[in-house]
Amino acid sequence: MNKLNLDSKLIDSSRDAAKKIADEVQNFIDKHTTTSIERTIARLLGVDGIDKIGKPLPNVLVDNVRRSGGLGRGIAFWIGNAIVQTGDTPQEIVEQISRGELDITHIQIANEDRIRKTVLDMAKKTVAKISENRRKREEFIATLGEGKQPYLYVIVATGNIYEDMEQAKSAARQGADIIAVIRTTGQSLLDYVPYGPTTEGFGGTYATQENFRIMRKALDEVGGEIGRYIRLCNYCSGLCMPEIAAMGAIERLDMMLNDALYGILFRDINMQRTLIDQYFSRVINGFAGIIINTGEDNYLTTDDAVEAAHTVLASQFINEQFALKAGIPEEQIGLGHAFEMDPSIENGFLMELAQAQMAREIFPNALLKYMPPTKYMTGNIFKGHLQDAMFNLASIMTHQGIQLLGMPTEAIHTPHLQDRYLSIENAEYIFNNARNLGDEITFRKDGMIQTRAQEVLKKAEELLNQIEKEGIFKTIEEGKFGGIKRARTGGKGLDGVIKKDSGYFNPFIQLMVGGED
Amino acid sequence: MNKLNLDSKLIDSSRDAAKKIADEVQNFIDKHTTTSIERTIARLLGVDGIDKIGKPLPNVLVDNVRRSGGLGRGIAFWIGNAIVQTGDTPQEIVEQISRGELDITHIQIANEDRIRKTVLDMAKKTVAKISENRRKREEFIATLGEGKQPYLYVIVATGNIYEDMEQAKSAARQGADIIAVIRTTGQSLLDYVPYGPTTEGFGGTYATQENFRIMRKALDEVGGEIGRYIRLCNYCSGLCMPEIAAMGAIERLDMMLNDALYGILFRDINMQRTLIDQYFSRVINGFAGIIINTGEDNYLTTDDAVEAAHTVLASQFINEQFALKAGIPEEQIGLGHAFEMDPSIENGFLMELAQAQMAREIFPNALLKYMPPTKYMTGNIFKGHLQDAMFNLASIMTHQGIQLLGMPTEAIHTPHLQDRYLSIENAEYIFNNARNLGDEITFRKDGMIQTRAQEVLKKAEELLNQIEKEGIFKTIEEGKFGGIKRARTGGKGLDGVIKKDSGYFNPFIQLMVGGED
Amino acid sequence: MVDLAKIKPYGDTLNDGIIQLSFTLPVPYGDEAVEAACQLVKKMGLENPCVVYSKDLTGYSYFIVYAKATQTVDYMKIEVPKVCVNIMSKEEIEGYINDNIKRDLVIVGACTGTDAHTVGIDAIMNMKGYAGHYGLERYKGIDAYNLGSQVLNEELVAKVIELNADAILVSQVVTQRDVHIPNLTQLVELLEAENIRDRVILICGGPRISHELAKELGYDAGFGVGSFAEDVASFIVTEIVNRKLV
Amino acid sequence: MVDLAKIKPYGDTLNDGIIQLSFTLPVPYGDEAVEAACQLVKKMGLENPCVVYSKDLTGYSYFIVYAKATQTVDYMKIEVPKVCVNIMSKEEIEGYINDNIKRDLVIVGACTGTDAHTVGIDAIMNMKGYAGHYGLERYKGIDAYNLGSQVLNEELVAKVIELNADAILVSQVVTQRDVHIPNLTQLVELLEAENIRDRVILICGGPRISHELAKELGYDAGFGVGSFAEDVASFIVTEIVNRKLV
Ligand code: B12
Ligand code: B12
Ligand SMILES: Cc1ncc(COP(=O)(O)O)c(C=O)c1O
Ligand SMILES: Cc1ncc(COP(=O)(O)O)c(C=O)c1O
Repeated sequence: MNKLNLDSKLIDSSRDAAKKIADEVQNFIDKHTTTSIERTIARLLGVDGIDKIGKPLPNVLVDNVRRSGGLGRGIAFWIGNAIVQTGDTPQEIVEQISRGELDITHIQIANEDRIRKTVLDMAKKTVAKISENRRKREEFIATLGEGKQPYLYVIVATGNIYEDMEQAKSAARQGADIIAVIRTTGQSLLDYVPYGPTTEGFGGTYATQENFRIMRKALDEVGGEIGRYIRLCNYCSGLCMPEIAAMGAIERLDMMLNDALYGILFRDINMQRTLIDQYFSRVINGFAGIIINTGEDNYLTTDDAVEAAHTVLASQFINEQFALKAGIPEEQIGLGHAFEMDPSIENGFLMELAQAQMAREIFPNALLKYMPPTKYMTGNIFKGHLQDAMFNLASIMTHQGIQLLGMPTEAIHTPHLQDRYLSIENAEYIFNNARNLGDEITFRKDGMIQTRAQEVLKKAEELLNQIEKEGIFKTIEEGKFGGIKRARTGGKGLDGVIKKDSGYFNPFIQLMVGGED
Repeated sequence: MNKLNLDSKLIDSSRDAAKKIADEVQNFIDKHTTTSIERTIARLLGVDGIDKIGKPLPNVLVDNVRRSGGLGRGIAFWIGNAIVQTGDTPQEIVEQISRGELDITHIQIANEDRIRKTVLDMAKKTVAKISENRRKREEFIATLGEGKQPYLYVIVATGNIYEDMEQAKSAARQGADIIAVIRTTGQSLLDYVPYGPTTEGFGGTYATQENFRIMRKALDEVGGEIGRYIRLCNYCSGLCMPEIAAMGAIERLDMMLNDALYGILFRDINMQRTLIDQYFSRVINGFAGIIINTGEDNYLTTDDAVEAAHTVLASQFINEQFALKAGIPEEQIGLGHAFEMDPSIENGFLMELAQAQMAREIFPNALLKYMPPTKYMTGNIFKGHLQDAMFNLASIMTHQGIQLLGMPTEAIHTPHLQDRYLSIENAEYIFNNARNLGDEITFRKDGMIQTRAQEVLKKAEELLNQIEKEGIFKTIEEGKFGGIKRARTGGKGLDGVIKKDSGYFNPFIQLMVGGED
Repeated sequence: MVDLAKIKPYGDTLNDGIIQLSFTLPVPYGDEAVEAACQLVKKMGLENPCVVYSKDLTGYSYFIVYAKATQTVDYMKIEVPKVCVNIMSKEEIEGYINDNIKRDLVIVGACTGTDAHTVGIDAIMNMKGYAGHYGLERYKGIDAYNLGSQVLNEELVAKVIELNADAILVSQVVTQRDVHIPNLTQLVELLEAENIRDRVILICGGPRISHELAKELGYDAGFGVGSFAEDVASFIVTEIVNRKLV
Repeated sequence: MVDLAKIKPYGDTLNDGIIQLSFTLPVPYGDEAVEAACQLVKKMGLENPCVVYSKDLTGYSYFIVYAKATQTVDYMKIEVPKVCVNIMSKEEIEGYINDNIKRDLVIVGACTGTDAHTVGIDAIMNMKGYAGHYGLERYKGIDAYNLGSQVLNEELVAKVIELNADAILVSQVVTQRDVHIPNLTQLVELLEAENIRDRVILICGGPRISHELAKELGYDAGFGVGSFAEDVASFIVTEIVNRKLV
């Protein structure tokens, strides 16, 4: 597909620069772990639940080790050692810690090989469970079937998991293919994952393992009823990135918003922390068959969609490399971009088309995640419905993969039942009525559309080569993405970054990507 | 422009057949006049007003002549004779008749040449007035400016001319270029034109000369205020077709729905009557610089837009020839078509695009009048707004001339103030945001769009050649247009058809088209 | 759980009462206009009116508002007058006529007054029918006469008498300023004047016609949006038998 | 003519009262649901409710309704609390500070609580401003500190004390379940506890903030959609002079 007459040399040069950028960061990542990565390993080894003041046990455990300065060896080591020495399960061990009966780092150190083997065996069971979930998903899709691409993706965000369930089932019956449960505002800043079913979020619902389970069950039911597998999506970002990946893998989520850059720029999370976290979270997502969605679309909410278009593309190149490094296959990479230009621009739609088509051609196998107009949505729900229609049209004309449906009430409230219905109707109408329009048209050589795409690619390539020189940290410090500047040592969560000791090990990396570690 | 790869031989053959069809009808037309044509001539010679029971004086006059069997000579003859013999003005003469003081056919017959000359001189003054209106319009457009094509055309239809005025001014301020005052339901069946300002219509407002004047004044005012000439449109169809043309020419209307076929099929007006009427009405419209709009779009409200697409095209060919015969230049021919396919058709939008683009290519100089979805509009105003958006998109992609704006409330009520605002906003957004999309894309060779257009053209050409053989009357009797059958001697108004006597004359034909007669 | 005795609109939380409104006020645009919109909405008994969008229409002001309904409706107590017959298929109806009426029925239909919207009545009567449902003309045991559009009530009654019709179908689509009401009423009066009202099944239909309205106007039944020939025919044949007009 | 003491919605005839509504009811779809929708609308005091569209949302029913408002509003009596200052241009404000305050003003702004929507506060404060209106950072005579997003009230107050700020700008965009109300209230309480409430001009803003609401919550002013830096700055400088905080 080459409708835009893009210069393949520029594409190659961009990809090459992105790879080098990712290599450099990986180098840094490999030397570090974080509190949340260690909590994740604890979870994957079977630690769950909360203590009597409501603190999650994975946190209790990791804090315990941390206080003793032992985290550089990795939690796997300490758990393994404790198992070997006590014969208890990880959960039993952590419960003892939580009751103040045990300091895990004070247990005598057993034979290192035995420790490793014990943990590895245990980890294999979890990994097998995750593989089984993956198989189950594939089976569902094979037997029940699934929606046509672009998948219709809607959000529920009542704050109450039970209301969310109602809204999700209704949406699925109306045609939604993917349900994302938006998280309550502020969850990404919590350095722990809340526990149990919840009913009190603002602008979204807490991501908890129990909430995942409740929603997964509801969607499996409704999917069975309507004969279509309904995918479940949540947010794997913020200070608990890898933990949420683990929870999602265990509860068979299908899709995760998962992008360190989003957290850095839009949640002011420390860049070192979240890039390290991201790697392990992506390893898990990749292995679990979970599609990741990147957050480039967000740049256009703070920066201008016309001016900053190339930053979106540059970031997509980088995110692609980060994902490949974590072993995520291209088909599972949902690169984000958005229809966010000012609707009053003359021929703005042509530029949106250029951008969407360009993403399609440059990442032919990625499952592009296309975000709707949000910034220029107003309280005029009628006009908003049209903006969403043009967005839907751009999508079907350029073969996007995941269509996050715009809501006419975007500027007013998180979606109500009827908003979602109207949006699904909107997408279904446009997709069906203009199904093959993209296949039927070509763009004028050197016309406005081609020229725009070529320019954006050129600028992205320049930016990537510059980043390659300066490094990603410096680039973010300069405010190149989303027009937002963040300091290397600023933001939340830096204190959770730990240098690995020489004996560090994480059994899951090995099992899931077969990498060293 | 040949994006559709249409076969020019088929176009030529179609146009040729249409010409022959029109020639044959013209032959018939030339031998006849009608009561309404004669009333029109009376109006153009200065007869106006009503009698004490509210009957319009042109009717009083024509009925008088008719009763005496003198109409075959033409009203011009009788008026001319009366003037020569009495020295009174036509108005004075008719007032005498209305008071029962005079039977115009009983006045002694003067010298025929003198009669003709007297009438011709008088007619020249009216014609000069009409020319002056035309000049005024051109001047307004030159000084004030006008909207970009596609012109935004909206209707007002409150039933009350004063409410209409408010709504029209508001619409113009919001961006409308053309205001059409819809007529009250049933007016087209009246065999006279109501008089004075009116406030009591149903689904529309009476077309009266006073109402024309009120609205013209309002639009001139608001046009001056906003710096854009606002065109006024009305309906020149039904039993008073040519009279309304005359009224429009005098009050500087800019546009008229004007199509005999509409009246035949949708108002059950006798075909002979209205085809004869149409000729003279078009002569007047053409001369007055009034754009005519034909009514092919209506076929798709009773017939299927996919199946019957070729009947629309065939009818456009015929209407073009009828218009050219009456001296209307191509730029003043607003050929009608419509976006009326079932919105649930997969790739329906591609077929709509094909149809619209085909009309554009086959009639490159015509001012295509594009009608919105109506039949498949529902009470779902949100969905309806989207259907209208796709219609607007098809228009801007294919360079239509006149955009009759669809209303989200189409299936509910005649437009309210806010409906019109939302529709204008809809069109302005789409037109601006996708302004040059049509120039930037081409259609795949032998793809769905090209193939569809080629098929429709082929079927239209076959139909036209068949009509050429059978004649238009028989074709209508067979229900080829709109799926509606009408008998040659059925419907309303046949009794108003009169064979011309050898001495018949109509000074205006001569003055306006320079034809013989 | 939903309390069906007290239902309220639902946005994203049960009983939140959320409603969307839009309207135009004939006042100049500005803060006062917005406040007027809020006051109006409050007078409707809605709480927390929130003008989410407003637009100057020069001399008029347009608003989109969200607010919370405070009223509730007792869903358990609702009874809707419905055309109460068992809807049969075309074949069943033909069988029913054959078995219970044993003669051909004559049905006359028209779009009356100045109304020229024939698509609706055609949908019910024409051979080809509508949305895959054949029209009455194709029914065995039914002689259907579709008089078309703009038929005066007088003409219609004359035809009914001439054909000795069993049922009359009237379509009314244009309802602006309630133009259909006097027209529908006049037909009843004419039929009564001719003393044949009791002898015929009198039915009207159209997008703004409800069974309730039809009954009020003295019709036997009314059919709205989405009616098909079998709905109407089922009613007619059952009614003929019930009213012993066989 | 419009009677301004009794205004009503306008469709296409003065005082026709036409209003459009849409909402969902938590009842299964059907004639009874439609009737429930009509009853609800009637309970709002609207006449002739006409359900022009309805849709089965499985267990829920969605409606689009037109109806006629019977209520009227007295437009003549409406008074809207407004931020009452003469809006000056950037240059005028700079001149005003120079002439009447004669020192640099310190303004601290933040998006507080868990709110991360900085675009609004940035629009007011950042150099580049918004829609062609420069932000406060570019004003001579103003030292503007934008603390960014997710700032806790405690942090904000500490900064205000540290900088001895003249004015505080708080942005609140997320308002679901009224999450902004306790957050805004808490800030007032903290300032009072620190005994500095009277010393500062306290302002909040956001798309759902009105001046009225702000006053209720104990703020000096509130700014909604479409505010610009000069609106806010004009208020601050005038208020500083009026309240003799010079
Ligand atoms: C097609 C159409 C036309 C065509 C009609 C062609 C024809 N031969 O029918 C044309 C273009 C000629 C036309 C003209 C006008 N129209 Co018109 N038209 C429409 C349109 C787009 C669709 C109507 C339709 O065909 N619906 C499809 C049929 C199948 O649905 P239906 O009629 O509801 O019928 C179903 C049921 O109601 C029921 N039913 C109907 N009748 C009966 C009878 C019986 C006995 C039974 C049992 C059941 C039954 O069964 C049917 C099948 O389920 C509507 C807008 C819309 N989208 O609804 C406007 C609309 C009806 N028209 C309107 C108007 C005002 C006019 C005009 C008066 C405008 C003018 N001033 O020029 C003219 C004049 C016509 C006249 N005097 O009647 C208005 C009416 C407003 C109102 N509420 O009063 C509408 C709503 C458009 C608008 N928003 O302004 N129109
Ligand atoms: C951009 C955006 C984001 C960006 C924010 C990026 C950033 N750095 O600001 C991102 C993608 C990060 C984001 C995330 C979320 N968002 Co958000 N977001 C929006 C969006 C699309 C636009 C907001 C915007 O930038 N408007 C433009 C600015 C210029 O307008 P403004 O804020 O109104 O500011 C003007 C005035 O209000 C005033 N003003 C504002 N503040 C102040 C302060 C003072 C002192 C003064 C004087 C004036 C003033 O002046 C400004 C200029 O005129 C809106 C939807 C919409 N179209 O409105 C949703 C929206 C605000 N977001 C929403 C939600 C729920 C969220 C999330 C909580 C979702 C989730 N659970 O993940 C998250 C988390 C964020 C958080 N914790 O706060 C909801 C809020 C619903 C509600 N009413 O509560 C909205 C309405 C979308 C929706 N329908 O769900 N969001
Ligand atoms: C990549 C990514 N992660 C996370 C989120 C959600 O934000 P949070 O859960 O941090 O509030 C978003 C929101 O759009 C996102 O794009
Ligand atoms: C060509 C034409 N003439 C006239 C009309 C109006 O109809 P009438 O005034 O006869 O009701 C229409 C309506 O669409 C039309 O298309």
